[in-house]
Amino acid sequence: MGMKADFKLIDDNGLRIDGRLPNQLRPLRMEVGVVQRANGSAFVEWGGNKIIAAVYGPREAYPKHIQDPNRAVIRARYNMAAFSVDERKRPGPDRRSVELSKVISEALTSVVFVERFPRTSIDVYIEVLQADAGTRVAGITAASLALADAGIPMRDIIVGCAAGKVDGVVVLDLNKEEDNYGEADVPMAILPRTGEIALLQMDGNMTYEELTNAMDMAIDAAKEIHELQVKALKEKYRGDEHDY
Amino acid sequence: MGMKADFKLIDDNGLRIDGRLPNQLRPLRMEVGVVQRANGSAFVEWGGNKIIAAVYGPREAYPKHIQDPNRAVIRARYNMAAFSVDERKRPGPDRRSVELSKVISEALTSVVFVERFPRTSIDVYIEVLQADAGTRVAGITAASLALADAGIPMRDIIVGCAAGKVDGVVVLDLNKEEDNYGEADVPMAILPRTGEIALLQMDGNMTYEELTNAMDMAIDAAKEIHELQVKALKEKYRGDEHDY
Amino acid sequence: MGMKADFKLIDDNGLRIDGRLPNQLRPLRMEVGVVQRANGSAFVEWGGNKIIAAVYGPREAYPKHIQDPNRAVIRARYNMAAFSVDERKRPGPDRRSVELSKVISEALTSVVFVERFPRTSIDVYIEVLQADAGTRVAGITAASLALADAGIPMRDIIVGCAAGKVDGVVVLDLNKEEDNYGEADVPMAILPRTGEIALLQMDGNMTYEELTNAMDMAIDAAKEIHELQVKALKEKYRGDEHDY
Amino acid sequence: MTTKFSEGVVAESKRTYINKLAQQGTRIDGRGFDDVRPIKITTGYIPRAEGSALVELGETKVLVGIKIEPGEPFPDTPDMGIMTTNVELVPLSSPTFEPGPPTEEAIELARVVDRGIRESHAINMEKLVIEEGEKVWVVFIDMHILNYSGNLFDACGIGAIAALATAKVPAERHGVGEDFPLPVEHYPVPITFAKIGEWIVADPNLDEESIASARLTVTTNEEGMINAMQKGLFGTFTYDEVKKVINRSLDIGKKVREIILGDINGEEN
Amino acid sequence: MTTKFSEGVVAESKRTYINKLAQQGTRIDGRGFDDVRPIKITTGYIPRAEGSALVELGETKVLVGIKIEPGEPFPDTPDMGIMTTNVELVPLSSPTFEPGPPTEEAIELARVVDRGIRESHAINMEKLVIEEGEKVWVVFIDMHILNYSGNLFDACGIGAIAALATAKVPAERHGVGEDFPLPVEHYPVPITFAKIGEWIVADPNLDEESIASARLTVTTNEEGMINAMQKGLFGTFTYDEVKKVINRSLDIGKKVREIILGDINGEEN
Amino acid sequence: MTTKFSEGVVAESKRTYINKLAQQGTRIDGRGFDDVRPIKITTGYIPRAEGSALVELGETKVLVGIKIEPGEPFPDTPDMGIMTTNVELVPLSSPTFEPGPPTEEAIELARVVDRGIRESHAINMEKLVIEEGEKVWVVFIDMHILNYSGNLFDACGIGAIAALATAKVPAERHGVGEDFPLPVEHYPVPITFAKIGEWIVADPNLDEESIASARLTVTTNEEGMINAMQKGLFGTFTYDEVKKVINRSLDIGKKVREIILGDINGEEN
Repeated sequence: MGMKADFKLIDDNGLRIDGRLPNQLRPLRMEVGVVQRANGSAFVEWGGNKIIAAVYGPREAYPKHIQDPNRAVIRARYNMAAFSVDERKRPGPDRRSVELSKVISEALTSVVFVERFPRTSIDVYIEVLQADAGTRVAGITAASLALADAGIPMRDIIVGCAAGKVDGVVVLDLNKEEDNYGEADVPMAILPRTGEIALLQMDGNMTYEELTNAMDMAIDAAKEIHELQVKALKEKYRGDEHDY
Repeated sequence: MGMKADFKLIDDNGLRIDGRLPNQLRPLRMEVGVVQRANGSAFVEWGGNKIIAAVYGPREAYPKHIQDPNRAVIRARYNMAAFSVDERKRPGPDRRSVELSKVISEALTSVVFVERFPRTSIDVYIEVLQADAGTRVAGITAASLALADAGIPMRDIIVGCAAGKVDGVVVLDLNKEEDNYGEADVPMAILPRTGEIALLQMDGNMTYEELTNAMDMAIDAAKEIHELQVKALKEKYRGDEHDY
Repeated sequence: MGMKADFKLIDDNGLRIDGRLPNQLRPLRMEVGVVQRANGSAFVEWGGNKIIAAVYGPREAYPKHIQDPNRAVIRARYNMAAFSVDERKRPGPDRRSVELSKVISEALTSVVFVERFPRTSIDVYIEVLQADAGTRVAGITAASLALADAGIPMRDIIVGCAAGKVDGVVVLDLNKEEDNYGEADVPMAILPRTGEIALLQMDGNMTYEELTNAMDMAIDAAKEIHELQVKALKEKYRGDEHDY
Repeated sequence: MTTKFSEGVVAESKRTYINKLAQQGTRIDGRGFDDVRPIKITTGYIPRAEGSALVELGETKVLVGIKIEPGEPFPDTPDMGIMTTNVELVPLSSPTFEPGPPTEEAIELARVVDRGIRESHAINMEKLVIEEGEKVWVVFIDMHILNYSGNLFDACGIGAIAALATAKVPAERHGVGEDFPLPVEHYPVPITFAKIGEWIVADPNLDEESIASARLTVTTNEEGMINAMQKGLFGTFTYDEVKKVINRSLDIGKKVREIILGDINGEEN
Repeated sequence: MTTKFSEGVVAESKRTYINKLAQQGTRIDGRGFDDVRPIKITTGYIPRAEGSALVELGETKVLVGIKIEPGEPFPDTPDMGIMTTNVELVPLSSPTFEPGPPTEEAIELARVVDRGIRESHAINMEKLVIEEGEKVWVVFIDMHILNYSGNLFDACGIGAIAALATAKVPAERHGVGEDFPLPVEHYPVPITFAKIGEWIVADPNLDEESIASARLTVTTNEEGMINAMQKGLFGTFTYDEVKKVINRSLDIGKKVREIILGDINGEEN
Repeated sequence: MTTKFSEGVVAESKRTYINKLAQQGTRIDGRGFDDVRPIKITTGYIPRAEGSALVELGETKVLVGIKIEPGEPFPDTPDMGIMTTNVELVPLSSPTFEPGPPTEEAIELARVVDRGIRESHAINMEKLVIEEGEKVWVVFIDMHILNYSGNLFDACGIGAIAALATAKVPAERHGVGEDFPLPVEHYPVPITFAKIGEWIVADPNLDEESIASARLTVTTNEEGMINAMQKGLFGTFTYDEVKKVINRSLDIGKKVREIILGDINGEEN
């Protein structure tokens, strides 16, 4: 947030640099079952983001000291490919990915019936192959699809979505330029059935009004995204060809 | 040791740059019971040093392979806060702190009745919040107070004290400038009851005479320091307010 | 491979810069039993290479999760001393030594009757004290001697040997300059009794003809090297003095 | 990845007790839902550092030290100073902290404090340039936990802004002009809430943290702007709860900011 | 040091079955001994990278991305660019891969691919100098495994050369002239063989790898030169077997190279 | 933190036996209390290094190599060379050493050797400046343990000074003048003592180390100055014992120094 742009992010017609309306999502495509070796997997292409998620488990948690006798431990690992960003990223976890892995793990735990699988781990791997802002919400959207694909019992399929503020305007689903030069970003993860909020972060500078407008926008969009999730799951089980 | 000073460390009256006599300690203040979560703790302010020590244990030693079936393992960890020195110190252990942790662990082990607590660890954490030369001896002085506060049975309360040589003069308890520009430093830890020596290091350039003079000085001062330890312990158990 | 030399590696008489013929080995000396604490050990001086290998085991494999219930695990560790090369090498494994440790471990496993020692490890430590090209094949030659010295049952004593190409000529046993400025290197490890190939790597640029010529050369030389191995083992068991 | 702030199994009876108190509108230490524990701030505690603050929030104790050193700017911001934030969950401060590299808890904590300060533009980074593109001031915020008794987010955030607000840039020592106060222009304050059963309380203590289902930190500044939020733990919030928490954080943050500014100014006089 | 490509105990019956098929000259997926699995190459899959190729080799899937950035040359080669090769065996791609620093398997894999490219002089490194001794182009080859179903050596090697061959040097973005295609002059292709009982098959799948006693990778280029070899696993080869494998790799490599070049050119049209 | 030099449980009978011998004024290998084991020094063992010494102290064997390379001086000592000291307790040399980063034992050992050399000003660091503030010689002392059979402190210390005293600064190779001998001006020698029951013996062997209660190393130079001391292990010394040990170390150090200087000069002739 907060670098200064020497160009306008919202034009005179109220349109964004990629031509979208403030409350419009970027193009979004999902596919389920893309990693054969995994118990479940999904691919999400969202704007310029290309993200793949895979689930292994429930399996015996290892190392043993992480086992919880009362529930499964969900370990999400958010990872960016070295070539996913403009300047090559050194492989391995950095502080940002450690934090994102933590909040995503917590959010996913809120919907899985973890108490049914004591002493196990459910490992959720999220690989960002190309990054274009909003990778964490795209990642959690893919991860929950992968959990569904793996047949993990859940009380809802989580949807990730972000909103924010650019050039003083509250907008949905920031792209890379908006993320770099905008004024605020509010990534969320929502349980579409109940509207509960499982992940919520924010950074920037917003009034209470702006912030709640942004959250309203993201919550609305979550329904739309959820429909695409359901469609992707149905497609797999209709046995369609995949072209990923 | 051994950088060259362009100023005198001992003036014409035989006084040191902070006005002390050669065999005079810096101001020294101790307080016990400053870390609520610990089993025992102590704070020592010694010249510009601010050091806090806390003890956890005896508790089951972890990881298991460090357990000794015949005795408790004492693990002291000497650590400097990033802001404790002039140039910011990167967090985490460096070679110096690893060595100091080792010799402090060994010295503390010499007084604790470790054979009474097989398979346990007694963890002693020493945090240097502000450093001003002599941190290891101040640290061990705080650590043994913390052990006493934790009720760990010991055959004596160890006292740390250093002496050395600056501008050719044997002096007690070097301060930071004396440590940087002086000619020798002899950190010691002493069992005040028996006079046994539990920690002894030295670096610099000293004759046998100078060295034994320095050790004499430190051993003498240990009695004085020990009295302050006893006073601090008594104060806590009188229920005094603390102002740390 | 492949840096450009501004000097000739093969002179007009077909001789190499150290005066050798294309199919001639560098001077080679071996000694067994040089590390008293080990179960078996050997020293190999080969050209400018000085390499020592020691074997510990079979012993209970640790950590436990590496244990194989059906066989011993052979763990070779190839390590270069910091001072073994022109520019000081940082201590600790680098990517090259990790790879070499792997291929050497695999090669040694092919001759040891590992199934006789389930749940154990046989640890083979190879220390390169001075490096002069061909360290991996000298190392494996020393390692198999050390295994023999340790009395580990094996179906053969492996021999390491390399050949390659310099200035367009296929040559045996490259030295450091030939390795730096030559066109190809083919390190091999051979079972002298059966001619089986247990280690084989190659890098450079060679025709099929050149490559097989090089391999022929190395296989021939392996017999000569093997005789030195046998001699070194016999010398130890005759109780000769060693002068390493 | 497995160290937890929450300290294992709290006797079920304690959970029941805390819930029962909550039904009656009160808490295990007698506070109301929006009451923060007593705050004591000692700035200048580490004279050797460029700025420092020892913060006590109830029994939670955090020492924040600021070091300021010259360094190279980032290539994409040649006209700005640099700020870096680090938390040490030293094992001295809790039986559950272990020695070693920063855990995910420590990293999250540092990053949330960092975002509050960075996004509120608390420090005017443009005033920290020594030579554009070549040399700028690097501000290190190091937070050392001395006793962990719940709610490190707020204790660290309070300590960080108090230490920054009283820090001096050591220009003289580095031969680049006269010392000057670090240009702090905003005062972000994080307030953390814990969801316990149906109730949401501010500034949870250790017992409350150990049974909380969800956590929400909201950082607001003196202009009433929201600068950072972070939700944690395995539970969820309703949207309505979130909105109420944001509003409460604005109110409580204001009170806490007054305490901080009072203590800072007290120090300066 | 202990993660293994081979996936533990394959039922003895599978081993027997694969051996029986081999006696009949065929394989568990119906291929002949020298048949490689279907290859599908999608270049340009990651537009943000300077070059990229998604390779499917049967069910094995590898994404190779090329980043090209300015950097300092090595002191002993001031007139050459730099190339660096890295494999991420991300745990997403197999139940046997674990998070963490590169395993010995990942390091071996990266180094074998690297040797093929480096020793064949696939990239003309002398054309990657920006300012001699000061600034050269650094080519990062990063291989991200997306599904591990046997024979990563060949999938990675194919992906690397396909990604390189379609990469552009981003000179404009860095203000040092116009973009130009990465100067790729040779097309090394690794072919990997597995020894199963008495038989040696090309491009082993996961089941075959799990029971193989020895492995041999041979990298050859379009001129019929051999550029790299790597033997692996606990078994041995006879010299005769090695010679035959090298010959077979020349033949198979030629066919695979045609597929690669076809796909690359297809992309370009 | 747990690797130990002492090798676990020595049969109680061995302890009894060593103590009984001590009462009679002798030791398990027949030495008197102040006798060091036979010392053999081979300097120049690694011609590729700038200096080297293979030291045998009884069965303990240490190879010390010196590398000397140009580097940047520390900002606070622009007019001095740099020295760095490192010990590798490679697992080759003992069943109790494990691969991995330096243990606390290795670090203590390196630092004690370092202090002896540094504090005696053995190397004239002011003669190691190439260009003040810009470029100085960095002296790397690397100690590689080849067989661990007790008392590494003395073996390493002896090897370090022998290797340094025969080292050459490779100025020519780096194009900064002619090679010259490393300016070594003092000869610090560490002597280590072990307390066994009531007795204190010099140069403990492996058996003695395994039952020692305390250890004291004293490094003295050719002028009779004391330059470094290090007490180790879980026992204590009386002040009287310490004073006697220092005196004994001056005597024994003198004899050992004569052996070192004899071997070095022997080498040079």
